[in-house]
Amino acid sequence: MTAAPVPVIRIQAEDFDVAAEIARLTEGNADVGAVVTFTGLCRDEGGRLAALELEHYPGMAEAEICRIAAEAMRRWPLLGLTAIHRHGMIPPGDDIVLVVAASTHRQAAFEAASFLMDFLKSRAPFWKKEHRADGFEGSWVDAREADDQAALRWRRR
Amino acid sequence: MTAAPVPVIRIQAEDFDVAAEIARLTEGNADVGAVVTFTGLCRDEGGRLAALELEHYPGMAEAEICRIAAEAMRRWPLLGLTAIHRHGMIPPGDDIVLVVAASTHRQAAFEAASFLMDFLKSRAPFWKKEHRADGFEGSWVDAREADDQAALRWRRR
Amino acid sequence: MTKLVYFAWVRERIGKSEENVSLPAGIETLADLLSWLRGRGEEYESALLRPEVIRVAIDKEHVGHGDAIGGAREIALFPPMTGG
Amino acid sequence: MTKLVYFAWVRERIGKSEENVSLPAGIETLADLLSWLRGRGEEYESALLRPEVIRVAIDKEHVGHGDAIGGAREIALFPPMTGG
Repeated sequence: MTAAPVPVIRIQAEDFDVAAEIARLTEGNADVGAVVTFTGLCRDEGGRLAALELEHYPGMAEAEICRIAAEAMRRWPLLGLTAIHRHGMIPPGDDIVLVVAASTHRQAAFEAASFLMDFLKSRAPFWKKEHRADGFEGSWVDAREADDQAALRWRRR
Repeated sequence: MTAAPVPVIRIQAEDFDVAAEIARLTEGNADVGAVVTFTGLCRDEGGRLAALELEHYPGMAEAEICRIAAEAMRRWPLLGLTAIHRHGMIPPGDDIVLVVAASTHRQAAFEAASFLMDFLKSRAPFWKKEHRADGFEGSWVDAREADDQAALRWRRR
Repeated sequence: MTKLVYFAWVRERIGKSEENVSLPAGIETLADLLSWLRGRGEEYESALLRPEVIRVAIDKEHVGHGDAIGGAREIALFPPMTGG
Repeated sequence: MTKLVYFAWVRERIGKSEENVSLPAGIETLADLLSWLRGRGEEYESALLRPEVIRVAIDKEHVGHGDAIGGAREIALFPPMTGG
């Protein structure tokens, strides 16, 4: 029916609208039977954090997420794929990242969204600095070993 | 911080609002770092379908989804879980089912949402009847072998 | 009296969505029930032609064909589910 | 001249976000570059103390420490990523 969809990738300071991003992938395409979204939010770590500051590498952030999205399009029969990552100062409870994957059946949408998040975590050039609620100097968030492991599991296929 | 959350289960004719359902699980809970949603939509099967009619077993539909949701709460450290399933006549492009899972880290939310959908497909008492665009009598949708297989994979753990 | 409820094509073929029946002595399992129902007429025979595909619930919980009917108040017969 | 760009705590420790450098002869791989940079002063030494944790990109693509610098226009040094 439709040509292979082009992933939508955005790096922005502003928040995003999950419902609008779902609608962008589903409206006018009655082949879509499944949409999976992932929203990553800023936690307050038990009240310890006042905000996370997200630094990124302009140009490379978009390019790297485009590469990951293109790989997801090759691996799964997707009808749409969107990734939006915010930068700047983000208070607890606010959105940080959104992934939306649309497909005919649910398995492809679930797997592609999970794949995109695993690789985004370990390969997209973003760094989080903690701003503490108690006013002391915060530190840069350490990379989680679990995130590298999560990306590795996709190599087994 | 909060007591173990009670899953929200609704069986309804009306459509649902994904953004509102996400907000219900995240607002006021800064422990939530990950939200996964699954939306199932009515496909038109290449223009063949005018609508799907969804029949359900009142009382058992809620009870069975509650049982599946309770099992998901036992298996994963969730901060919120919602399942909404529509019944009645649903035209192509319209929503049929919504699952929302919230947790601190993404793996639990992805797995719980996928688990809930797999078991909902094979155990929740709903049946789809096709209404054809060409006016001929439609038939009841056959259960997919793939859906039974999808539910079985969770037994391996 | 036991309430029987039917859904989807089981309901369509039997021609009703529910009925109350007095189960005769000797009907102990759900397999017994299905077999007895098939003898009640063409519409039941057509609905339950392949009993192995019929799913059963007692009082709104899934059960197997070999399970006992016990004190069931409501027994539901339906095809494999296709929700979601 | 080659443009070097730094991010996160690499940027903070070096004290600048970018600079243009003339790479001396003999600097062929990114490992060579890291080693040469460490000799440029305390701030570089502190940023690149454990070169094995430093990630490198050439012209906005990830590369390994053993890769050749070749005709790189922009080389980025940064810590492991923590986005998402």
